Formats: sequence, structure tokens, C-alpha cells
Amino acid sequence: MGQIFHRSANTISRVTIFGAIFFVGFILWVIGGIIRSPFFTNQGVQREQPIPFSHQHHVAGLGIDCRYCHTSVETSSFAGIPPTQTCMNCHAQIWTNAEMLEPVRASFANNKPIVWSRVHRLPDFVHFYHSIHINKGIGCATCHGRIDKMALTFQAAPLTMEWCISCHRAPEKYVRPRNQVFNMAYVPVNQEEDGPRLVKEYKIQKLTACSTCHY
Amino acid sequence: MAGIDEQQPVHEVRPTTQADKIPTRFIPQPTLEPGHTFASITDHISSIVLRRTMPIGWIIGFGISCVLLTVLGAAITKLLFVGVGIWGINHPVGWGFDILNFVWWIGIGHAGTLISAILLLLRQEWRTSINRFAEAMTLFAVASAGLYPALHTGRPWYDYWLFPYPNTMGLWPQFRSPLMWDVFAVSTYATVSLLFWYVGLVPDLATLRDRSRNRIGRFIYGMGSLGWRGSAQHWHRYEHAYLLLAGLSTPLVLSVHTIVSFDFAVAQVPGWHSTFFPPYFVAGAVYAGFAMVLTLAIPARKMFKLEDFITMKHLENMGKVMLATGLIVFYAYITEAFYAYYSGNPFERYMMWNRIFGPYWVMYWMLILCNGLAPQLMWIKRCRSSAGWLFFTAMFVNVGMWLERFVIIPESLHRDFLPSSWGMYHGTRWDWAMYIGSIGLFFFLLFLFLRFLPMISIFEMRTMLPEAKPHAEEGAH
Amino acid sequence: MGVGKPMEGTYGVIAEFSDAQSLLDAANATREAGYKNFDAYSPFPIHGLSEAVGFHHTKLSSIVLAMGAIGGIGGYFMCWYANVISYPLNIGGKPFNSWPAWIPITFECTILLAAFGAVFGMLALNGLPMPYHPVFNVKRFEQASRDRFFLVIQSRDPKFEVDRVFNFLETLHPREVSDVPW
Amino acid sequence: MSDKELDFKQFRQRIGDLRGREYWRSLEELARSDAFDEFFQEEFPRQAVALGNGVDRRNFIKLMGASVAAAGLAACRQPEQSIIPYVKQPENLVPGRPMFFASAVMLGGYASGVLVESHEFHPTKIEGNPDHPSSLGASDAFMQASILGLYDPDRSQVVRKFGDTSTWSEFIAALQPVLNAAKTNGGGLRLLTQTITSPTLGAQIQQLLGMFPGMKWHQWEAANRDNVREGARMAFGSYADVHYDFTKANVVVSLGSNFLDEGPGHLRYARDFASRRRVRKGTTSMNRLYAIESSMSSTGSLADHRLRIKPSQMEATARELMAGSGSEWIAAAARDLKANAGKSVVIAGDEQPAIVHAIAHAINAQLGNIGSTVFVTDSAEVAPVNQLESLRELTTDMHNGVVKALVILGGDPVFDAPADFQFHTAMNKVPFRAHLSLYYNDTSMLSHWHIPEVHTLETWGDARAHDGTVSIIQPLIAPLYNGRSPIEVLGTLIGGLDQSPYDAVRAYWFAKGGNEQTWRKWLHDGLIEGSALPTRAASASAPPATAQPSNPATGSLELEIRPDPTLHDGRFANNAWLQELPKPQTRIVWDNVLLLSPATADRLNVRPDDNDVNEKRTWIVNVSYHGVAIELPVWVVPGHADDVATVFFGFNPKSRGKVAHGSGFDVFPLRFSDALHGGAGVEIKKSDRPLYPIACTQEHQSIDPKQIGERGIIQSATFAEFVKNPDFAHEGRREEEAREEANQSMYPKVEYPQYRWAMSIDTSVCTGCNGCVIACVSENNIAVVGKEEVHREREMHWLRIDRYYKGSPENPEVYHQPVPCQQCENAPCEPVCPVEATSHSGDGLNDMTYNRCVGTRYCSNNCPYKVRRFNFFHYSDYDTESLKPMRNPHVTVRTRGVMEKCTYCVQRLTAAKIDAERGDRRVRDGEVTTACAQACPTEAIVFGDLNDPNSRVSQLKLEPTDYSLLPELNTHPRTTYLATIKNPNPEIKA
Repeated sequence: MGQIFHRSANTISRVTIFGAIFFVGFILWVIGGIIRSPFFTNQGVQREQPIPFSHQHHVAGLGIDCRYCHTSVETSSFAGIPPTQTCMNCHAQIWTNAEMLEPVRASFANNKPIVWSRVHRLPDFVHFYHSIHINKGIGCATCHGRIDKMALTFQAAPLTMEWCISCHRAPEKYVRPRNQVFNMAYVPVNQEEDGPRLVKEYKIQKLTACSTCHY
Repeated sequence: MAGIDEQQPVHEVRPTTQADKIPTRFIPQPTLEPGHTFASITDHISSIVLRRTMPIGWIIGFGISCVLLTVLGAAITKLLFVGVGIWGINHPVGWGFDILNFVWWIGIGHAGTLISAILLLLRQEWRTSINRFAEAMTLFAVASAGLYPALHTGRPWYDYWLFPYPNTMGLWPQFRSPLMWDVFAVSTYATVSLLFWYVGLVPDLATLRDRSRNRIGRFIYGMGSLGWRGSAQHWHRYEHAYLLLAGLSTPLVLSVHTIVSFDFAVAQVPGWHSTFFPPYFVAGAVYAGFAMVLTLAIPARKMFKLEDFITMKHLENMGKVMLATGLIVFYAYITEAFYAYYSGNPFERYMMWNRIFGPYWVMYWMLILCNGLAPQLMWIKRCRSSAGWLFFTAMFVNVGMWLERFVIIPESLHRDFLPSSWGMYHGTRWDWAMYIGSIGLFFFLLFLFLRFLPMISIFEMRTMLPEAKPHAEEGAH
Repeated sequence: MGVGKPMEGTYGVIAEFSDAQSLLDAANATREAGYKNFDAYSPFPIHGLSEAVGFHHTKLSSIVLAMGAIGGIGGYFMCWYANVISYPLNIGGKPFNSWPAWIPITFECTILLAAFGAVFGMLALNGLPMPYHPVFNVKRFEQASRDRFFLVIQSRDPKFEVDRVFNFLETLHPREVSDVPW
Repeated sequence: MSDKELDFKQFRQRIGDLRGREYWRSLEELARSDAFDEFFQEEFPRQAVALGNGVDRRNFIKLMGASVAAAGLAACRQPEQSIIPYVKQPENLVPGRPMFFASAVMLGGYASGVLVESHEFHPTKIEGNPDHPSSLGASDAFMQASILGLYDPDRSQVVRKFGDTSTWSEFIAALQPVLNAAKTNGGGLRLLTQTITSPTLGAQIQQLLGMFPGMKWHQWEAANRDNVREGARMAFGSYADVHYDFTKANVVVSLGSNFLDEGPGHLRYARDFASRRRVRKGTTSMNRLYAIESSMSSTGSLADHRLRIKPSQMEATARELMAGSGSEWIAAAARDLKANAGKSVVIAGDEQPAIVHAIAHAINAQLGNIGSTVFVTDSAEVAPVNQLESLRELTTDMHNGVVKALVILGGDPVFDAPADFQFHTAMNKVPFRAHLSLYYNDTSMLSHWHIPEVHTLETWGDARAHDGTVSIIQPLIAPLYNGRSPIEVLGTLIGGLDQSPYDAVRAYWFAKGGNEQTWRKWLHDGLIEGSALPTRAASASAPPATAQPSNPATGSLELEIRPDPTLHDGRFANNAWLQELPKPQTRIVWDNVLLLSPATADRLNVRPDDNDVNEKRTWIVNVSYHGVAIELPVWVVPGHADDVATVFFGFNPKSRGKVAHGSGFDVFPLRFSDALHGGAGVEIKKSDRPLYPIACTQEHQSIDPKQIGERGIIQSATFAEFVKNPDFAHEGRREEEAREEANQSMYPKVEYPQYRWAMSIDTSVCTGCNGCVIACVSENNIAVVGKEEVHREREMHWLRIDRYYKGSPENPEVYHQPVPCQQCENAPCEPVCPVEATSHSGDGLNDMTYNRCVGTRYCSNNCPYKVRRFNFFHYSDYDTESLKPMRNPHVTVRTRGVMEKCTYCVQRLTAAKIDAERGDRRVRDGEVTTACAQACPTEAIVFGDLNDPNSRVSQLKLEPTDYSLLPELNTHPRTTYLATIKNPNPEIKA
């Protein structure tokens, strides 16, 4: 019968066997990347909004405090989205006939809520309390990023459990003085010292038990 | 020499029992009927694979198993879309047919590894003609078994959470759980068995490569044989590796069923929480395994005229193993009952009472009949050395081992600690569909194996011939 | 063995024998004749043949041992890292480092990697897979997987000279002798 | 945080055009009993349950499988989502924080004060109002379940004329000629209502009667209290309400009364009664309860002595009790009463004939209880009448064609009027019939006009409690289905067209001297202070001697007809929570059965053999009574009186809703005006029907007491024994206890520095009333699974009440044992979970992480208490829009294939802890409690923090009677029990 295979078969067969191992490894690595990518996490994705509301303009430009609109952030699980009325407080006086603000006026006039498209969104089985994080000295910017630099709001953090846990395990890395919580531009001077001190001072616990968020 | 007729073996097969007058028991039974040569062995076994047509028995069998396979498909589809609720499980009884069949299949698998590994280490020559076959059976049994743990979960599409991999949740499996031990034990077992089996196949694939008369066959067998050419050094390392594998598989096969038994022994359900489960389960596994080997080997050797290679001696030896393990298992039943009584623990006592006289008493007594009494036939030489009787007994044992798992798993769960939460359990039609389907899968794979791979290790059979053992020259070693 | 790359001349000279005994004798004779690079081929392992062709021990065992050790340590480390370091949780009041619970997995990992060591070690040492090999150029070599026995003296043997090798092999009463082309 | 609808107007908009078929169809199928064959069981509800729902996120993933779910739910590609803010945010609403409003819900006209938890103006949970005299913060199953009643998509949603959609204005138009006619020719206009205690409504009706001379007002409720009224009139000369103070009662004799679980004020009574029954270290006295009844009631199950008699013997027995004569038992009870004159109560049940009530009052008077433990007030009702006679009059007039126009406010007389009234035929003789009700029910079908009624939680109103205290009812949500309140309907009859309920109620009470301040206070408090009716000095006249009822010879079977313990008179028939709520004594769901005592069942040989019962299937029997024959499944219960067959009405109205339809059997055909509560002369024969499946959550009827004893599940003793040996609960289990104390474990004990939540359950005072079970269902979004699934032992209740019998099956002692997750410190469920889906929290809670669960069910197998519940199918309803706002937003709605279980209401604990943290303090004892503990009328369940040595629960754990279930397993449960202590009369030998 003689030879069945060509000489090259030897090399080919060995390469394929070896290559297979690396190929599988590569695929897994790619998947690992994808599930952490914005495609899954929506990190940095800007959403169409009925009104191109700019936090940059209102926060950085006009220096409006977060709590002016997000009223319940200190007291409730839910930070609160401003009712149209809040917008009208100012826009009844200024930009009263700006084309851009038509939807706002419309909403106020015929009592129809503005339908915003949600930017930060956790799954139903995750229960998050804004109030306690604010009170324990976690700054808005820590999770929401530099909102004051966002023309259109997007999700700054991946919001994966990995990401939540990283802070819950080591709050001293992220905690800031309470009076700095709403300060977008806060830069820690020496976190190495302040962190542990504040953790002690604010009685911050490292909560990693499941029922901290899931119930 | 070259032209081998592909239709049937050149060398025809002689009937097994040559002497008609003398009672068979006075004839020493050989493990290979006399008169064979390297060529005859090679040609006979390889021709089974290389010929074009298969015996009618094969075609029918394969057809049936295909049908059963579709049943499995239906059952799984329904399961994935609707949920495990289609099964009979309920609140006291969280595990029913699913885990029951898993344990049953895994148990069956054990004989293969045992025959190929342990008997090899024990230098049991007679294993040679059945080990390939038994190993294949192991693989397919493990495949069927694997279905259940994978599909018994409420959300099978998250099964991959049972594997340790870095994920966005920063979570890992919980390695204290016997189920995790299962994951590792079963996957290791499957992998190692596969390797063992394949390594055994390599030289035979080479044989087929050289016998095959069509290009595709040559190519495929050629690839499979990795270019094996029987060089002396290769043989040397080969035997070395084979021995090492046998040495590794032996503790492995014991550990696998030990760990399966931990699923129960580690829990605290009365009837599960017992220290002697590991030996009890391992013995049971071997028992079930040999029964299944017999169940398959007896028809197979008829179908493919292998009486020369799988002789009465093999069957009889398997019968003996079955008897031995059967006695161990029976002893375990008695011990179980005694423990329950002697512990003085009300839960244990009630559990035993409930098994024997409770609503499922039939199951228990059937179990005693199938696993305790039936194998006693093996004491009798006539039964032991008759294919018919052996097959009959083996069937009993197959059923018995299934009953044993039923008695252990749902029956212990259905009445545990608080009488208020007691319940009843019955398998639904979908439970049965899954079960029958998994049998279908098993036979489907088995028939493919019989068709495309030598069911008897050719090169090992060659070594059985006296000519295979030349006396070494001086200075050889 | 410089297999695979095309060469001038022949790979070696091959002699066919009809039974294990004569192959074994031939192999011994060849070795005593002072040949180094020769190999014997048989349809089944023949006791003492590998010694006859001058091959004594293999490092397979040590590979398997090493792999087993890696598997065992790795297995335990995995459990320990996951449940003690990475994300320790209070599971039923048990300590984070519940080593008894991790023995089964440690054990399984040991076996698994050891088995890999045995199989892939063997293949690697044997230089398999090697679908192409000069000996296959010899038509009758297909019988090597049936009931024929072969002895090849390779051309790279320092003492190799085609005619002398031919003559030498003839002295061993083979069924026939031929050369192995590349 | 799921996307929250922050605008209930919009939401209501969507409700309008959604019916939520899926959930209800599947439930209907699940609940339909006749369709119980294999095929059905296997095929159909599955599809409905599992595939029926649309492509919500989970479903999508479920079908797409791992490919999409590569990173688990948390990180899969999220659909665009919209959030909707208010236009003008209502004052004092803090988004994300629940608000509580005081209001009241009514049963049989009487109000119970409630606090309603509301998330963004969606009421989600009902609690008792601690300030309200009849609830004192407790709540019962009916109160809790009224939430589901509110959101029930089967509620009637449009005005109908001859069944076709119509409008309110058309109705008003159609009404005018009728009213004009009524004005001129006087009579012919009739008003039929249920029992009314609402002063506003009362005033309106009076006004109406003034406007239409000759108009008549009738009242009817199927589960009416005529006997109570008549009994009071016999005793005190005029209609009066009698209520009781059990805190002062050392001895209580119940003449067929289920005062702990039924009737106005039962929550209050239960609490008061329990206050005299808790035995602690150093307790010197304990009350004693004698129960005389035919079928086992919650009250009877708690009794120290229980006498089984036929209903017909009640009067005689009562008279014996009065005379102190009669059987040894009666005599002893009578002596006990005398010994505690002035400090005892004799109370008769609603179903007992008037004369028995009269006798009870007389005995109380004799003992000088009136004024000390028994109080007589004017009736809280607007116009108490004998409702049976009232309805009889109406029906006769209808038959005679006298009635020209009939306006029915609420109720379903066509369904529940006495059979011999032939109410449905009478209906057809009335030229104008209008019917206001929550559901389009049997009566609606026979009415020209049907007007959808508002739910109590949707409208303004007022009502009186059992002691007369008035509550202002305020709406928690704008009417979902454009319903009208009775006030509105009466308003239109009167003519003041657009008088909203709000105006009406305000107007009435401002006229009564209210003003803005008081009004706000009333709303805030949920009651009008000092509006309780004054007790009047009363002396009960001796009961008239009636001809001794001829004691029917034993063997002649008597029928007893009672309202169903979980559906009442059937008004809750469409409430899936209550349908799936196990009946207090039998633990049967989704069905009503014919109860028989073992002996009687044997005598009639209709007793299914144990095997059938094991399979929870029973026989169908033919019940013939007064020439009417119906079929009912038979059920044998220990402790039931011999020769008495008890049936429960309220099941299977012809039309109502998809839940009500087809569940159980309608027994109203057996109810006749001359014997509303049953009587002699019933015949029972085994039918040749196949075995009928009964879904029963505790299948074993009687447990071998040895088993229970050996297993130490129930610890009990008499008060005397307790005094002798307070430590009895640990007898015989010393060695285990010792081992437990020493905690001989390989492992170091885990410390819980923060909080150690724990629960203590006092089995002495648990009446098995199920209040806690429904509270749990409501708080934790627990799914309804339907009869078939319960029959397959897949009920989802996180908290179950186990019932055990001790002693002879003829008249056993009953023990109730609520079993939530025991929250073991060494939880056996945790080490077996392969994916860390269940683990321990820092507070030592046994967490269950639904989203991590793959559903191996190993944890459930390894749980010795079997408190874990598995979603075998997609039980939760993701589609029915109207049910979404009902759910507790702080509890995940579980999906198919995951395990769930009691969490100690961790969502409440988290909220409380966060509030405390913000205030930089610890959670105070009593600041947070679980839903079950909060609901419990008898405060049998106490929850708190073990790290606080002064918390109630820590104190209770120190009690000698404190014991844990299965201690030998060394699981260290955080939930422990206080042994049952009974107080039998030494003069009576058991």
C-alpha cells in the first residue's frame, strides 16, 4: 500500500494538536473580554433622550447641586428623578421659548410626564440603597463618574458585581469625607491615611454577604 | 496474503464446544480457542469492522436505539422549555429519576475500568478479550450518566457556574459541596477512561489502517493510529504508559463511586447519612458493571461469532465476580438494617421500617430478590457456565441495581425528619422518557463502536498465542 | 531520527522475518554486530526486544510523577484560593479553609494530570503522531501490523554501508531484505 | 431596583386595556378539578405557566440558553428601558420609600383598622393598625388578602346593561323614570344591601327612605349574624352588640363559638385571650378554655377541654351548663365557672340558635360577668334586622310582583340566598334590577344593570368596629376599574348627582362636629377617638323555656353548614391567595369537603382506606338533604363530632372569576331558610365516582404519637406539670442538649458581632389561623401554584403551619406549629450548594441568593425541616400588568428553576439597619419585625436581635420551655419554640 500521508502530514498533525490548545485558550480569553465590554455592560453608552439634557451645563456651568433635582438621594434607596415642575422652576423664567425645551413645557402644560431613557440600571434582583452610600461618604462621582463633564449622560462604571465588590471589599480606597460627597472634582490628597481613618470614623463595614444586595 | 476478502473472514470459525460426549466441566476452558494464528486473529477481528455489511441483528439494534435517541431528544426539549417540574420530584423529594439514573449509569461504567485496569494489574490474562469492549461500555455509560447532572438543575443554562472560571461576579464554585466533587470526579473519570481506551486502540487502528481497502478508511484509521508502526522502543514506552494508566485508573475508579456515594453520605437524611456507603457503592458499581458486560457480551459474541475469543471461561469468571460483589452488596443491605436497628435513632429506625413495610415495600422486596437472591444462582456450576442462565441473572441484577438506587434516593427523602413534610414520589412519563432515552443513547454509541472499531484488542490477543513469547537470548537483559 | 526532511539515498535497509523468535535473535545479532541506529518492528510487544535494540529505560515515570504533583497542588490551591482568598463566605458555620472537604478534588486533579502525563508523555517521547514514515514506503511493511516482523538498519548508522548491511542481514535468515527509500 | 412606574395615572391607563389572561387562564386550568386526568396534568398548565408569558428578559434568556446568558443575568445585553418621573411630585412623597396610610377594611360590615404600605401610591401590603381597638396591629388572612382583591384582574371593569358594555351616565338616565315612578306610586322600589355599619351610608339610606315613602330596605348576608342579634334581643330586650374582655377571664366556655378566628373583633379577642395564656418563668395563673362544638375550630383546637356534640344538642347542653347539672364534664365546667364568677366568659357561636345565645347571656348575667368581662352596647349596625326575615319579605314580594325596582348594593344573593327562596326566579319578576358589585357575578348576570364597585382601598367611606369605633376609610389608589362606591350610587338615587364619596363622608362628619384638624387627625389615626359605643347597663332576662328539642337518636345524621374558613361566604372565592391557603384544621386547599368523624365514616362505610389518603385522593359521596342531592368529596377528621356531617359554603359560584370558577363544590343548594345552619335528616352514600384528588398540604391525617414523641417535635405539658417541673421540655433529651451546649464541633464557633436576628414561636397560643402565612405571601411576592401543583406537593408557602394530633382520634389534642426557615447557624443546606447560592450573612441569616441558584435542589434535600421551596415551573406571573404594582418592590420575583425560602424578611431588616446606620445607632428592639410576627393576632411569633440582651426574643430564649426542633442534628436554629402548655381541669379526666 505504501505511504498514505505526505511528509508534511507529520508537521501538520503536530501543529494542529498544539494549536488546538492555544486556540481554545484564545476563545475563552475573547469571551472574557466580551462580557466585560460595553456591549454587555452598557458602560459609556449614550442613550437618546427626549431632551438633550446636559449635566455638564447644569452642574459645571450653573453649579446646581445634585440634590436640587435628585432630592431623595440622601434619604431613600432611590435618588429620584426630578418632576417636570423642577425644570419649570427655572425654565418658566429663562429659555422660556427655546425650541429644545418644548417637550418640557408640553409635559408641564398637559400634565404628561417626560419619558426618559434609563441610563443606570441594575437587574431586578439587585437592591441598591443610595442613601447609605451617600451617608457613608461614597461620592457621586465614585460610581457615576464626572457627571459634570457629561454633555449627554452615560454610564461611567461597568456596574458588574465584580466592580461593586471591589469597593465593598476595600472601602478605604474609595471613601471620602462626607462634605466632599457631592463634589464632582474631589481628588483625594492622601487616601492611604484618610481612607482607613474615615472607614473607622464612619463605621464602614466590609459587607460582602449575599443578602447585602440580593433578596 | 494481501487480498483479504472484505465480505467475510477467510478463516471460518469452529464451534465453541468441541467434545459432545464428555461433560463440559471436565474440559479445561481456554481463554482463546486453539488453532489460531496471528493472522487468523487479526483477520477475523478486523474483518468485523472492515466488511461492508453488518449482521441483521446489528441493523435492527441500531435502528431501535436511534428511535430511543429521538425519545431522549423530545424529553430534553420539553425539559428545557418547560422546566424540571415535568418530572415527579416535589418538596420532600428533590431528587428522583434524575440522580437515580445518574448513579445507576455511573455504576455500570465501573466494570470497564475495573476489567481493563485492575485485572491488568492482577495479571488476569482472560481480561484481554473483553477489556476493549468493557471500556467502550464505560465511556458510553458515563456519557449517559453525564446527561443527568447536567439536566437535573432547575436552570441548566447556568450549569457552567459549576466550573471554576474568572467571571464578572467575582464568584467561584463552593468546593465543599459533594456536587462539586462529582463534577471533578466524573469529568476526570470520563477523560481518563477515554485516554485509556484510545491508547489501547492505537496499535489496532494501525492494523485497520493497513487492512483497510478504501482511501477514506485508510486515512481515518491512519490519523487515529498516529502513524503507529510497532517499533520496539514505542512498544516499550507504550507498555510502560499503559501500566501507569492502569495504576492511575484503579484508585480513580474507586474514588469516583466513593464520591458519588458522598452525595448521600455527606447529607444528613436518614438512609443517606451512613459511613459505609463508599465500599457499599463501589461494590454495587462493580456488580452492576459486570452484569451489564454480560448483558452486552453474550449477545454480541453470538452476533459476531466471537465464541473463540470470548469463551465460556470469560463468562464464567464474570459470573464469579458477580457472585462475589453480589454477596458484598447483600451484606451491605443487612448491615444497613442492623445499623438502623442498633443505632436506637428513631429517624434511622423509622427509615428502615418504612423501606421494608412502608408504601414502597414492593420496591424493597424486589430489590432483595434481584440483588440478594438471584445472583446466588452463580453458586451452581451449570448456571455459571451457561450463557442463557448468566444472561438471565445479569438482567435481574441490572433491574436490582436500579431498584437499589430508588430505595436509597427517593425513598429516604420521602419520609425524613418532620412527619408534617412527608410526601410521596412517582416518576412521570417524562421521567421514563429520559431514562429510556438515555438507554437509547448508550446503545446508539455502542452500536457505532461495534461498527467502526475492533471490539476486541487485536494486538493483545496476539500476545496470547504461545508463539508471542520468544525465549530471550543471553545478554538480552 | 531525522525523519520527514527529504534526503539523498535511502533511509535504511529492512529485513522481514516470519516470527518473533527470529526477530529477537536478529536484533540481538545486529546489536552484537555493532550497529547502533537500527529498530525492530513487531505486531505486538515482544519481551526483551527493546533491550535487544539497545533501548533500556524511559523517563515516563518521572513525567507522570511530576504532573501528578502539579495536579495535586494545583487542585488544592484552586479550592483554597477560591474559598479562602478570593471570596470567603460563611458556609454553614464551617471555617474558610475546610481542607477535609477539598481532598476529593485535590485527588481527582492529581489523577487527571498524571494521566495526561502518561499519555501525552508517551506520545511525545515516541515522537507521535507521525503519519508519514519512510518504512511505510516498503510495501510489505503493512504486514507489520499483522503477523510479520521487521528489522531496519538506518543509513545514519556510522557503520552503514548498503551492500554490507544487505549481506549482514541476509545472514540472519530473513524472508527477504530490501532497502527503505526516503 | 426594577423600573418603577412613578405615575399611577399612566399606570391606571394601561390597566384599563389589559386583562392579564395568561396568569388567570393557567390558574383556572390548574384549579379546575374535573380536568385532573394525566394528560391535562402533564401537558396543559405547563404551557400556560412556562411558555405562556411573553418575551420578558428572563424568558428570553431562558429560551436562548447559555449563549446569551454567558455572563449571567447581571450582565446580559439590557433592553432599552424608560423611567417616568412625576410632572408635579406629590408633597411628602419620597420616591423609593414606602408610605403608610391608616384606613380600614370590612368583613360582614364591621371594620378592622389597617395600615396600608404604599409604594409610589401602589398599596402593596396591609398591616393591622396598632391603635385600632379591633386589630391592635394584628391582621388576619382576609385583611391581608384584600390587596390581591384590589388588583384582581377579574374584577368587573365596566358598567353593563343586559351584559353589554354601557356607561354610568346611561345608567343614571335609565334610573330617572324608575325613580319618578317610585316617587309617585310609592312602594315598589327596594334596596338590598349587606350588613351596614357606615354612618354615612346609613344617613343616606334614611334620607332615601324619607324621599320614597313605601320604599323598603332589606339586608342580607349569607354568613349573617341573625342568631347573635336575636339572642341579644331575647336577653336584653332590644338589638345589642355584646363584646367581651378576655384579659379578665380566667375561665372561658365556648358554645360552638370560634371567637379566636371568626366574627367581629376576633383579632382583639385572640390577643386578649392569649395574654392570659402565655406561661413564662414564674407565671402563677393561666386561663382555661372549654369548647363545646361539633366540628373542630381554631378555638376548639386551643381548648383545654373539648366536648364534641351534635348541633341539635347545643341548646340542651347550654341549659345543663346553666343549671350545673348534666354530665360530669358539664358539671365540672359549671363549677369552674361558678368558682370564677365575674371573671369568666360564656360565649356562643354565630351559627348557634338564638336561644343558645340567650342562655349564654343569662349565664354571664348569673355569674355577674356582665360589666366585668362582658359588655353590652347598642348595635354598631345602622339598622340591625333579622336578615333572613328581611330577605324572605323581599323575595316574597318579588315573587308576588310587588317589587318594581330592585337596587342591590354588593353581595351575590342569587348565589347565596337560601335555596327555597328561589331568588333567581324571583329576580326575573322585577322590571328594573340594578346591581353594584366587585365582580360580574351570578346576581349581576340576572340584573339589567351591573355597576362595577370600587374596592375598599380605592374609595372614601366609614365604618364601625366591633366596639363601635368609627374609622374613616381613605383611598390608597385611584379606582383601577372606574368603579363606583355605594355612596355614589345612593347619591344618584337621592339625586345629588356628583356627590363624590369624599364630599359625602366629609359632609356627614363635619355635620357631626368635625373640622379640618379633627378630620386630618382621624385620617392619620385611622379612627375617630371616643366613637366607641357606650356600654349600657344591662341585665339578661332568663331565656324563655322552649320545648326541649327532641334529642335525635344517635345514628340519625345531622348536617352542619358553615362559612368557609378561608373564603368566608364566597366573597373571596376569586382570591387565589385564599384559595391556596390551607384550611386551618384540614390543611386542604382549593376545595371544600364533607367532614366526618372516623367512627361515622366507618358506620356509613365511606372511609377511604389509608392508601387513598396517602395519595391524597378521596371518595365522592352523594349528600341528599331536604330532597336535594349533591356530590361532595368526603374527608375524615379526628375530633369531629359523631353523626355530624359538616360542609362549607362559598365555593364555585357559576360566574365570578377564573379562579373561583370550578374550584370546590357549591353547597348553597343544601341551605334552606328553615335550617340555615343545617339540621337532621341528611343522607350520605358513597357514589361510584372515581377517587377525587384533594390537594392537602399536610397529608398525614393522624401521626403515630410515638413518632412525634420520639422525635421531640412537639413539647407539651399541663400547667400543673409545668409548675412542678418547668424544664420538662428538655427531659429525656438531656444528653443531646448537653452536647449542644458544649457545641462539640471540629470547628470554632462563628461570631456575629453586629446583630443576631432570631425568632421565638409560642406554640401555646398559636391558633393556626393562617394570618402569618398570608402576611408572608403578601410581603414576599410568593407565587400561587394552583391545586394541581399543591397536590403534587409543590406549594410555595415559605411559612407553613404544621398540625399534629395527640391522643385518641375521636377527640385528640391539637398542636399547631408554624415552621418558617429555622435559620440554622450550622445550616445543613449551605455546604451542599455547589455555587454559593446559599450562605450565611454577617447577622447569621441563612441567605438565599436567587439569581445565583442553578437549582440542584440539594439544599432542600439536606434541610431537615424541609422549609425550602423550589420553582419547579415558571410560577411567578410576569405578565399580568395589574399584579405588578401589587408586588413588594424590595423583594425579587423569583423565576423558574430557583430555590427560595423564608429570609426573616431580610428586606425589612436591611431597610431598618440602613435607617439606623444613618442615625448612627443600632436597630432598636421592636423597630423591625417580620411580616408573620407583625400579623400574628396572639403575638405567638416574636422576632428580634439576640445581641440585645433586653430584647423580647432574648428574654424568651431564656425561658425554660424554650426548645429547638431536632437539636440532635446540632444545626443551632435561630428559630426556637416555646412548649405548649395546656391548663386542663383536674376534675375532668381526659
